[in-house]
Amino acid sequence: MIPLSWLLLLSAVLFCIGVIGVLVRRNAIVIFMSIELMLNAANLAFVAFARHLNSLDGQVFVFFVMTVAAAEVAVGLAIIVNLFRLRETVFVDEINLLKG
Amino acid sequence: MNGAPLLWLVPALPLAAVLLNLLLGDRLGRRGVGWLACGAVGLSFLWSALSALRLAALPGAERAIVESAYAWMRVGDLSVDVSFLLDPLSAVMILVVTGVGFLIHVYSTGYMAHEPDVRRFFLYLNLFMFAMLTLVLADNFLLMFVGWEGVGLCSYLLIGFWYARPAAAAAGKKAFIVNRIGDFGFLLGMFLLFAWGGTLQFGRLFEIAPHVFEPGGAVITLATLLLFLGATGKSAQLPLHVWLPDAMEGPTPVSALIHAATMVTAGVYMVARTHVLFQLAPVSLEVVAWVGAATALFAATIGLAQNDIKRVLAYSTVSQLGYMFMACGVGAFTAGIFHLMTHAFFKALLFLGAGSVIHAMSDEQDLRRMGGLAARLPWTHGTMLMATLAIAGIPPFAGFFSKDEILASAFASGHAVIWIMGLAGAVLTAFYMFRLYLLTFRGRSRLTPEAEQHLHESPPAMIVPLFVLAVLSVVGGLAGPPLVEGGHPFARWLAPVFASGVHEAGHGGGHAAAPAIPVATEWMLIGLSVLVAAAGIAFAFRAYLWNPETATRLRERLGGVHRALLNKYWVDELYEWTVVRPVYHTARAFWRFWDTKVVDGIVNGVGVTMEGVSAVLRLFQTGFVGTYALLFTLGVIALFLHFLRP
Amino acid sequence: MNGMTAFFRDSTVQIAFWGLVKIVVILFVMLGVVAYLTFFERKIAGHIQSRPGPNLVGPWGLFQPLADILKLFLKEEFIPDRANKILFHVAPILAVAPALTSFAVVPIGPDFIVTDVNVGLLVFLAMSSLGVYALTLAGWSSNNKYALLGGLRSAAQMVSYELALGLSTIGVILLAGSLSLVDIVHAQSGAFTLGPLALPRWFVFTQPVAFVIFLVCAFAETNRAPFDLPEGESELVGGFHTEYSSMKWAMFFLGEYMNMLTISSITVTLFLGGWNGPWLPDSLKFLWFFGKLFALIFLFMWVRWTFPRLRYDQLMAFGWKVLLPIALLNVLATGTAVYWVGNR
Amino acid sequence: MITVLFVAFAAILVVSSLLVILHRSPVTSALFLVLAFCSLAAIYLLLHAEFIGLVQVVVYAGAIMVLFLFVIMYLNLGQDVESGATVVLRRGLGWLLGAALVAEGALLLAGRLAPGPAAPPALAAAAGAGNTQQIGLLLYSRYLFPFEITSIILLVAMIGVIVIARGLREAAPAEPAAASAPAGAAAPDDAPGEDA
Repeated sequence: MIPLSWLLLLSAVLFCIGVIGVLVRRNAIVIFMSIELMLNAANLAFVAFARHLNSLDGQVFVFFVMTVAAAEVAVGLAIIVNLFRLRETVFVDEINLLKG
Repeated sequence: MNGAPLLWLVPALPLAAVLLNLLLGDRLGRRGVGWLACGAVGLSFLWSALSALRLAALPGAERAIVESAYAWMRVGDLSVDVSFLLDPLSAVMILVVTGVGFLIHVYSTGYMAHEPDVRRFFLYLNLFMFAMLTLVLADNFLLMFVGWEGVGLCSYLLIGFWYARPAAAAAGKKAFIVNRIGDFGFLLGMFLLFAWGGTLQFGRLFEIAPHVFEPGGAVITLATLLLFLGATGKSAQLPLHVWLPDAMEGPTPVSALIHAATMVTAGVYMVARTHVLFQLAPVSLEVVAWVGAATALFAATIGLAQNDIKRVLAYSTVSQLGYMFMACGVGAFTAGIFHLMTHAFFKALLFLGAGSVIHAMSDEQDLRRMGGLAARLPWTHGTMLMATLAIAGIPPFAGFFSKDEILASAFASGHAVIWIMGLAGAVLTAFYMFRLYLLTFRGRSRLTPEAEQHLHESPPAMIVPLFVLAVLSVVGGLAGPPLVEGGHPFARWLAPVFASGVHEAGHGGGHAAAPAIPVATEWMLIGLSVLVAAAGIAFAFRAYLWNPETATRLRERLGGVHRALLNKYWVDELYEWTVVRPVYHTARAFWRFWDTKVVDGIVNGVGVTMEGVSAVLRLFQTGFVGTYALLFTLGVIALFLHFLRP
Repeated sequence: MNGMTAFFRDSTVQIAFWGLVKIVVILFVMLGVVAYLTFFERKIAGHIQSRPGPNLVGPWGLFQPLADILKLFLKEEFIPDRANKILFHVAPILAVAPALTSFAVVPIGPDFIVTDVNVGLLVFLAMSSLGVYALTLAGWSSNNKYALLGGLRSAAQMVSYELALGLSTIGVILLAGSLSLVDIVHAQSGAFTLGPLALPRWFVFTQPVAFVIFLVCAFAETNRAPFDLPEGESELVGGFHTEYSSMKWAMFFLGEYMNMLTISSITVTLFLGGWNGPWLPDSLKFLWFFGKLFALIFLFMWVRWTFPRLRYDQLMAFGWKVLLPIALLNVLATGTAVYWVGNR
Repeated sequence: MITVLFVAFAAILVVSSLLVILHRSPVTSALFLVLAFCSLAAIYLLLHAEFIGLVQVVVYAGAIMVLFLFVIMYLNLGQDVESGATVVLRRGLGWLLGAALVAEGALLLAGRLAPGPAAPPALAAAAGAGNTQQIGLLLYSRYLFPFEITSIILLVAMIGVIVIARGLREAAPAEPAAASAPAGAAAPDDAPGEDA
């Protein structure tokens, strides 16, 4: 039986790695991947608690998260592809169409 | 009495016509919209008749059908339904409104035949019917007020129907604004009643009224006076009568329907509807009576000197409405409603006749350029003669009975002065009405040649309604002959409504069904009123037919008076100087200073500040996702720190 | 020392140990089988094309596979310039590993199975979905346009057909009421008997549509004719393994046959009653399994050498517009049927 | 034993996810992400969440990451050039903040974490073997509405992706490079991402 705190620590670390990825990378696709990492960190926490409390609701939530993540990835990647077609780049620091 | 009464159909039918007209008016074409409008109102009339029969089938005591269409609003302890009340009073009203309305709709198809925008005309007309029926059938003050404002709006729209004419537009605005004053009173009265009574539903309010308001108390008096202010606005009584004569700028059918037969009587109806409250406040009743009498006399005098055929009729309308209020004031609500009905018949007829004349003379309205039309317009002449006799109060025409009843009840209620004023008004009425008749149809023609050219009798679409109305104004009065033991049929029909009032009536049983005067006296009164009417007529004949120079001599002898009458006692000018100008100038001053400087200043100031702030803030709006992510993370870290606080 | 014994007493350790043993056994068996599958294929191809096929090396050319393996070992290893070295090496391994892994959950005999996970079918689906990477990466890393196109094509094709594949299995899952392959096999034991003639309770009879869909998808998943566009010689030279040679190429070859083997055995398990069959004691029931397996594999080869290749757009249209809707409808029908029967 | 496995997988997970954000080449990052997901799936298995674990492999490794790889290959992205003052600055800041977050998280876990009540044994059985069925029951009973909503989200996403992919082609027809074979290959594989 793995102690809950380990799992949560692991999930926290994973999440922070995702955050750092979002912060330091300029490639939109890699940033996207980092976001997936964060989502999975959340999933891990869900599963850990589901295990700890012996209730499956956590796993159900993970299921939902995965589904939504799939949809999100599909749309996001489609947008990135279009962006590349239009601007010839996937580097987020070369795209500031929303500059105030 | 099988099934639901479906009262809501009565106002709904014209509304449906309005919607249809809006949706596919273009497809229907000129004739189509006419048929649509007439059909809707006709059906509505049939349904009203049916409902009235159902009502009549009930035993007298419970002759009141309340039908709630749906719950309109439930706000705190205010709960208002869209519910309709059909009792003998509203039955009479819807019959008059839809009946006369139907005839006038038919008439309009002929009269507006050459009007390009006939669709809009019928749209407004049907909308008016809807609003008026809502007003009449309403079961609570709020719904009644909706109808009240609705008819006001329609009147505005229809007076200004020819909005291209400055006069028409101005008249429309005048009517609207003057009515606002009245409606203001109505609203305040309504609030007052709700504040004390806790409900706006007529039945409940009248039930609890004697308990919550002490009779003759300040509250009820104030409330009723405010309501009466609304009535004066709508029914063009002193001092708010000024809008009605100008309203004659509208198309003649509109004048007939709105400004003679139906809308202007809404005030009278409202007073009658709330008679329970008024009888709790004798002071208000007195005020009503005096205002009515004063208006009757005042308007009659003005009517003497007007030269515009429609204006004469307008002032006569004002004065007749005065009679109705007079009746209500002396507690003879039955007489008031009775006169309302008969007046609706003959005054609508008069206006339609005048319209027919104007139509025939291609939009000539000045009496001085008419004359001798009797031969050329036989139908119009005949029917208008009936109406004139009716309004003059010659038996057995309708006007005689109702007016006589009013005078009798005024006398019976012991208001001698009011009674005398009424008699005087009767003389004047007879005089100026016959003046109008003679100047129009008799004597030698004073027409302009080109008017002579295309002088023509109106089409049947206009004549038939005239005929029907003529019949009505002849026999209409027989519903309420005097000297009937236990009250005449009309009184007995209305008895369930006003019965409640009779007992609580401040002064002895003031209604005409059983005058508290001996028969001999009543015979004397009848004779007297016939006499004065005859006198007025005779003088009119003398002055305008047999030796016309009488009139001119008269004019010269009391020129000041004549000028005063001709200028309507300069009331408009008075208002112009006392009310309109000051208001206008203050408003102008406020606009110059307050609006442009303060209000706009604040608005622009806000705008400028925003510009400045955003100019700073947009520096953070780099458009780079990375920056946002950084800031976002900073925020999260701060949040965590907050949680880490020991 | 003491700790050591404790360690070996640990139940999980024991499980792991025996698991390893089984794995090794099955691994070698399968690899041997695969080696000879190549031989069979060439023989069958030869007979279909009315020629003898390999028949020189050893009796009836039985040693041909060994010769081939030897040749492949001795061939020169060639890695194209500016290829992504690591991935270039990793890809072939990825081609074989998932297929082998899937075998862990295939019940060969009544208790002849590496491990019976309660989600065995999901394991298989997961592994087959991982198979994509091998081809994609091979295509990408070898820095060659034909290879890239082949890789992309294969990936798209496999991803598309996995859907129909997974959906077609749902019918079976509904009937068996479990994801464990063992349970599924047990659910197919017995027979519908109608007087003298008896029909085994195989899901191929209760789920014919699903069976057909699964089979078609199996062809696509294994990139075999008529769905072998990723390596369509005529248009893409060798497809994703254009640049591969010697043992790496052999790995891909191995992987293809391994996949074929795996998916056939899964087909047998899902639709053909697994090791169910008459006359044999439980200890020998696995013979039934192998019999059905080879019948299927023969079908694979037969199809390959008789059918022409589809066009790419036809392939995609077929997968998305035909197989997927049919599979969905099948799921719907099965579901309603199960519900109806269950409520009676 | 389980603990040993867990530590091993956790190590793989952390290292590979670190490599995801460190490696210059997107393809490599993607592959390491796949590895990370697989080890995460293994951890799920260790936590007796078999269904979730394998769905994790099917959905993330089998569909989502394939999609990533596709896009990367289709856009033919090589090594990211990461140079220039801004990049360095952002990197420094990023690591700083990240470190701060990790520290805070650790502190929170150390200080505030009160492990909830231990498992009632009765539930332990249900949560253990064959939890696929339980999850199914939950999905179709208590979480029916979210389930439906999720399906609607998927539908919307599918339509949205198709619209995005189509709209541009009509908007800018003069793109033979984009609309050629790779595009043809990329067109249908937008979909599996959603359906997985």
